[in-house]
Amino acid sequence: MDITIPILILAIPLFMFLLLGLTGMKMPHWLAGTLGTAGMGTVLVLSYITALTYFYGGSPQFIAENGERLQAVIFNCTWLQFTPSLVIKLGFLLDPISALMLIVIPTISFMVHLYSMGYMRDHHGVYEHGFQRFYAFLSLFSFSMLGLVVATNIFQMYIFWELVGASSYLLIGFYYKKPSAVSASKKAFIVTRFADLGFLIGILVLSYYTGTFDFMQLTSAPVDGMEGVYQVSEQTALGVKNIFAQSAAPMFMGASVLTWALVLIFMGGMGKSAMMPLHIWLPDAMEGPTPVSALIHAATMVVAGVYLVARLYPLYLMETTSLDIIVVVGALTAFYAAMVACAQIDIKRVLAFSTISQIAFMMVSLGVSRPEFHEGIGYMAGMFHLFTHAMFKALLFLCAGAIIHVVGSNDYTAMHGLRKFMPITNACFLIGCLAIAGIIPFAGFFSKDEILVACFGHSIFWYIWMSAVAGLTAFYMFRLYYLIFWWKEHKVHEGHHAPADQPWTMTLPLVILAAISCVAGFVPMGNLVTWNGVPMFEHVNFFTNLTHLNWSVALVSLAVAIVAIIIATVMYRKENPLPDRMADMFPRLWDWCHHRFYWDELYQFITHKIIFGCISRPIAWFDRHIIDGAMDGLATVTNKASYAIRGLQSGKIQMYVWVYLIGALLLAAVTAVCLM
Amino acid sequence: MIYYLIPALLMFCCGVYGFVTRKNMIAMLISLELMLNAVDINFVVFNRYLFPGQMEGMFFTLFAIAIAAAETALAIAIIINVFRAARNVDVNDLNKMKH
Amino acid sequence: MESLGGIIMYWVIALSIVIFSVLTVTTRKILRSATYLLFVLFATAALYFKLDFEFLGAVQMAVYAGGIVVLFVFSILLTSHPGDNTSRLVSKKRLLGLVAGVATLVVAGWALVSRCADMAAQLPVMDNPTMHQIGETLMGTGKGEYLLPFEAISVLLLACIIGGVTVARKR
Amino acid sequence: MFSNPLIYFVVIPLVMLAGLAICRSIGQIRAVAVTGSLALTALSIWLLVDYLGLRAAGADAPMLYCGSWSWFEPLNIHLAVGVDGISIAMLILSSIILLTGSFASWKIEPNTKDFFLWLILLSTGVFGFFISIDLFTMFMFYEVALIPMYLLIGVWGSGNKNYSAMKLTLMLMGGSAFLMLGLIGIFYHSAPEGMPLTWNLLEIRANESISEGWQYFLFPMTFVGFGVLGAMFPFHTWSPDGHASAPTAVSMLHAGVLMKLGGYGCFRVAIYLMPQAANELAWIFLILTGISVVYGAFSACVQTDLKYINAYSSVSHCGLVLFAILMLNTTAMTGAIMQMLSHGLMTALFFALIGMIYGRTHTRDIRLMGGLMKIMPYLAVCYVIAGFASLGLPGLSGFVAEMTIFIGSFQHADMFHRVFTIVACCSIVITAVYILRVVGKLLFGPVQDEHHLQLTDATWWERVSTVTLIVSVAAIGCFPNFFADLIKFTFSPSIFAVIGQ
Repeated sequence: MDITIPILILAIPLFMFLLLGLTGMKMPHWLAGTLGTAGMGTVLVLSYITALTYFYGGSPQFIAENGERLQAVIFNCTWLQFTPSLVIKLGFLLDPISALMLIVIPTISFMVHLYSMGYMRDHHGVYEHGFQRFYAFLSLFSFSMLGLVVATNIFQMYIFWELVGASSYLLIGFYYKKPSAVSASKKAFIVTRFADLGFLIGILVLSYYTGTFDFMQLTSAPVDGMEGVYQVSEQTALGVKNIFAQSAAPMFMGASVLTWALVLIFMGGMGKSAMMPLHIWLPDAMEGPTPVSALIHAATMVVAGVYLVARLYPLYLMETTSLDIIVVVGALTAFYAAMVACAQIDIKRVLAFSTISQIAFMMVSLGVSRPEFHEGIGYMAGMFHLFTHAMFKALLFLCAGAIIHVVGSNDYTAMHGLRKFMPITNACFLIGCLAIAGIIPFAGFFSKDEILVACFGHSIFWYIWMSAVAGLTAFYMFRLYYLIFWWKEHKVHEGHHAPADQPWTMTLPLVILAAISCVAGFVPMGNLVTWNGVPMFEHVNFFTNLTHLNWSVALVSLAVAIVAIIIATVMYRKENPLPDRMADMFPRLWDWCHHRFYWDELYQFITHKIIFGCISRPIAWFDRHIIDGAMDGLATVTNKASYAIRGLQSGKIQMYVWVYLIGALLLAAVTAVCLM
Repeated sequence: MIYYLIPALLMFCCGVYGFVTRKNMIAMLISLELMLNAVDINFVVFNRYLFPGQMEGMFFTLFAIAIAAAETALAIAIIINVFRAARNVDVNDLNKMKH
Repeated sequence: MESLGGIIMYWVIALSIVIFSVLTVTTRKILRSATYLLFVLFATAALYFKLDFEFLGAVQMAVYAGGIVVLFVFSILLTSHPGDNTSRLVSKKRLLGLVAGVATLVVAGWALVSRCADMAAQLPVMDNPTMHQIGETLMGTGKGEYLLPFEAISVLLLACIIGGVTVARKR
Repeated sequence: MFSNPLIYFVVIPLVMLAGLAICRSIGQIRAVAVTGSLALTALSIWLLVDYLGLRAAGADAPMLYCGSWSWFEPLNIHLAVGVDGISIAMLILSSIILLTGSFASWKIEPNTKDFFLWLILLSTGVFGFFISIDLFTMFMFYEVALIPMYLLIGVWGSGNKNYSAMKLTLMLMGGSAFLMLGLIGIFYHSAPEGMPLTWNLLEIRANESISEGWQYFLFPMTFVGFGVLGAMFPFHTWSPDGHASAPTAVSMLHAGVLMKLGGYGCFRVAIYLMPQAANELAWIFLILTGISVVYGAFSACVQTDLKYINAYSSVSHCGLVLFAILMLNTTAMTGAIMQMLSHGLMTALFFALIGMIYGRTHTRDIRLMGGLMKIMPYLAVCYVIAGFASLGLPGLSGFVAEMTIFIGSFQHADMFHRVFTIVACCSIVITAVYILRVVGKLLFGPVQDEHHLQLTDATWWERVSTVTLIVSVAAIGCFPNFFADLIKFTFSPSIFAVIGQ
């Protein structure tokens, strides 16, 4: 494949970032916005071309004769050479999952660019302060995220991993005058940084034992006779396996080093993807502008952890212990986040917890995936859910943004009954809710169903667990929907505009995303994205997904979802005392959910009391008083000694005489005694 | 002979005591003279008893007296000068040069 | 054995030396101190006379008693106000002085007493050196003659005079 | 003698000194300082290009541009010069920082002329140190670089300046005492029996005549001696006080260049000449430097004075330099040198910015400031960039240096070293904590002090200074392989032959 387009995909956002970042402040606002959006539009087109070429181009570089999809490196240039074998390269890797991400990221990003043109100005059309900066950061983020997904080696991924973290930091703290935004951005960066420490150590361990960073060398064997083309095959990571076998299965503290490495790398993924217990930054990240939440904290960056696990999936398969850990973490997080989402007031927080829960679904899906069962359907399902979730969650966030923009508050208490004022938003939000709840034929139904099938194949316990979470999902989403759009009539305050649908720049993305959410489920993902590149279905048509459904599982989950929706309808459609009564019935549970199980307080305690109070302050004190004190003490002792000696040189002649005399006499006496 | 040396020794001891204890510079000088005088006596006594007929001890004393006179004159000149500068002849207060 | 007169004279001289020395350093009036010093010097001069060094005694009286003590008195009058007592001694300082004095006394006295037997008890016979002899010796250049020290002393005295004038001159 | 280009690194500062001595107005002083440092920068860049050309043409001596002129025959002391890639990197770093430092002290008062005189004298020492390969001359230049610091801090400093100046000078002098012992010891074992003794690094290295027993004594001496200047725990306490009191340009030069003298010296003298002892004793110093890395970072977390924060952060980052040097493998050492470059530039940037902020707000207490992003956006953005460089954002220099160090250190065959590498890795999180804490409190949030609203943004000379540094930081961060190759090529194979790698 020609390398021009891939290079442009990365270069355009980077160039836009530099252009807008350096000269943006001199530009008129509209120009900056238009430039950014146009740049992203170009990237969108180029990415679609690339992805479609990959999936449907039929080039032997991308698809083997037996229909197996191959990994292909488009370009790979050395950036920094550590040792002859450990090299950071910057490259462009095309394989099913990166091609999938090449569709997801530019789509959402472009929608958000477009949407922000409307969102980032007030009711009078005046642009917000720092509008150009906003677009510059969006471009930086897009660049970093694209660089992340096309990484050819784990270190390139780490580089862009850090860059998305930084751009996320900048965007969460966009309203830098607001202390809550500043602390939220700080929290996000530090928590993910902590996770990245695990990632980094994992990379160090992995690279020490395997001697390479390269994904393809790590996860697959090269195809004979074809330079730069690798095949994901049954003997995955044979080479790697040999390395670990050769080094006499190095163990560390009771587990193999590979397990350690993989778990540590997963820790990086936990940070970015907000898995428990590193999830605390994501709800706070909602302090950023809503389009940013949609792009970064719902659709793209937060699934980087999932993407990372998927990328190294063949390695994880070698150590199923690590996959089990992923399942446990994912399942707990999913349930926890769903519980908390039921008790939040801030609509963005509800969506944030819903995001955590849904990403946990993907994680669980990857964790339960085994080649023995349905050719590793979990992997496919996870990536499928990533795709559909990106679409409908971005939709929900953008809808929420539109509502917040109108109402000027994040609390649903200020909303209620908006359905008549904002019909388009209402419809789009409803589609989003149906999609996430898993109602046929919306996108979420298919992907979630596949995940449940994968869980079913792995263990019945996790199947029931995840089904319950799915039910909770449907419940809290419809609770949110009813509380925003129904519950009671909306009161328009004196002197305020009546809420209404927003300009086309904001509604168009909503409509497009809603449309995608309706049909995305019919994408024959099993044919496109599988863990080893071998398509799952023989014949591909629009209804492939329908015909391949496991209807017994599907019907159960559908039933659960519908029951949950009915309960939500009963409780929240009209204003009634039922919710309060429910809360009073389980006060403890409500309290814990409402306060997110006090995780933030726990972290507050750990960071402030333990890290600052018990480590940093004592160290600083130790430094000032013990170490420095010792140095000063040395100086003081020298000084004191000097003064003590100086006393002898007092300049007092009488003292001199006295000392001299006594000395002489002593000498005389001693001599005399000796002579006797 | 010892009868002459003992008073000289006592005189010398008084000089030492005075020199160490007095604060007035002139008093110190006086103590110094006492000590010198004690030494002079020793010279003379030794000369007289051990080397009668020779005059080394006597001349030594003579020169010592001359030098003592010179020294005293100079010291007093300095003391007076110091007094003019400091209005004081207390040895303990004269530490300006030190700091 | 000496004559009774000589013994009496000796005791008078010795006692006055000791008593006046002690008084010199213990009195708190500086002027009295100078006066007691004068008496000590006179006693010393008497001692010299008794030991048959008459010229030395005369010089002692002339230079010390006549010159130096007068200088002391002048300078005392110049630098202290009449009636000024020196402040009481700090006991620590007095202790130091006493220690030094007594130590000197003990060590040197012990040395004297322990060598007592070696010392000549009898005053040997000696002619009083005549003025002529003294003059010869002082101006001679042979062995045991003192022209060079004499000249050196002269220069020293000259330097001293000039120095004294320069230092003490009002500026 | 004057045909050797290296000599001009000492000659130009001396000419500048002479020029400054006859200057009459502040304009002339600035002109001399800027022209001179520009000339030095140009010279170092020319040297880099020429050096790469020579290497490409096949010159494979350990040092190029060698020259040696005797100046004290009885003790065989020479003015011996020669450079390799590491020295060139350090020369470029020094000249850039001198240049930006001159711009940063555009308005220094009082006694502008004296200030620049001392500053240039200091840099004479620095440049001389980096080009020397004669131990004695090296030590002499080292001392020349240390002494002016006392006056520069004591006279033009702020705060508790007498104490700080005294402390800094005394502690560094204490270090030099160790160093001198070590150097003299090396001299007396510099040649086998019967051969003339020499101070020349390359000859000593070639002779390999320091017995193992002596190495065990001399290695700690030289390492600690240079380590004091490299802010090694527990000899780092001069750094916070010294930096806090020093004027801007001096902080820049000190943290940016002088602390690098320590790392460079440790590498060039202690490890290069005594590899066996380095290999055997590394673990002791590894523990100390490992402590420096984490300890400095934790200390920085609770400081409230901007300069203290950066000083402790320097302790942490310079600790990483020594840490990596002790790993004794090519990758880690490359990382160490890159970290020196990176930390030099980034700390200079930090101190320049702190100086500029302090010059406006007259306080360095982060609790008394806030929302500067609104008041002086240019400086605030630069501060954020510097912060990102410090916490290791890819694309800026800190990242490549740290990663090279971590990867290199983790390649060590010994489990102890790898575990310590992980401990050192933890610093990246703590660094993020204190950097973001400062950025959050200082730049973001509401404006704390009403009076700050009247303050102005950067002037042109401040912009020149900061832009130069930022471009350098970004250049290393974006094209690290160039620098890595420059440094890597220069490692003498013999050192690894001894270690057995």
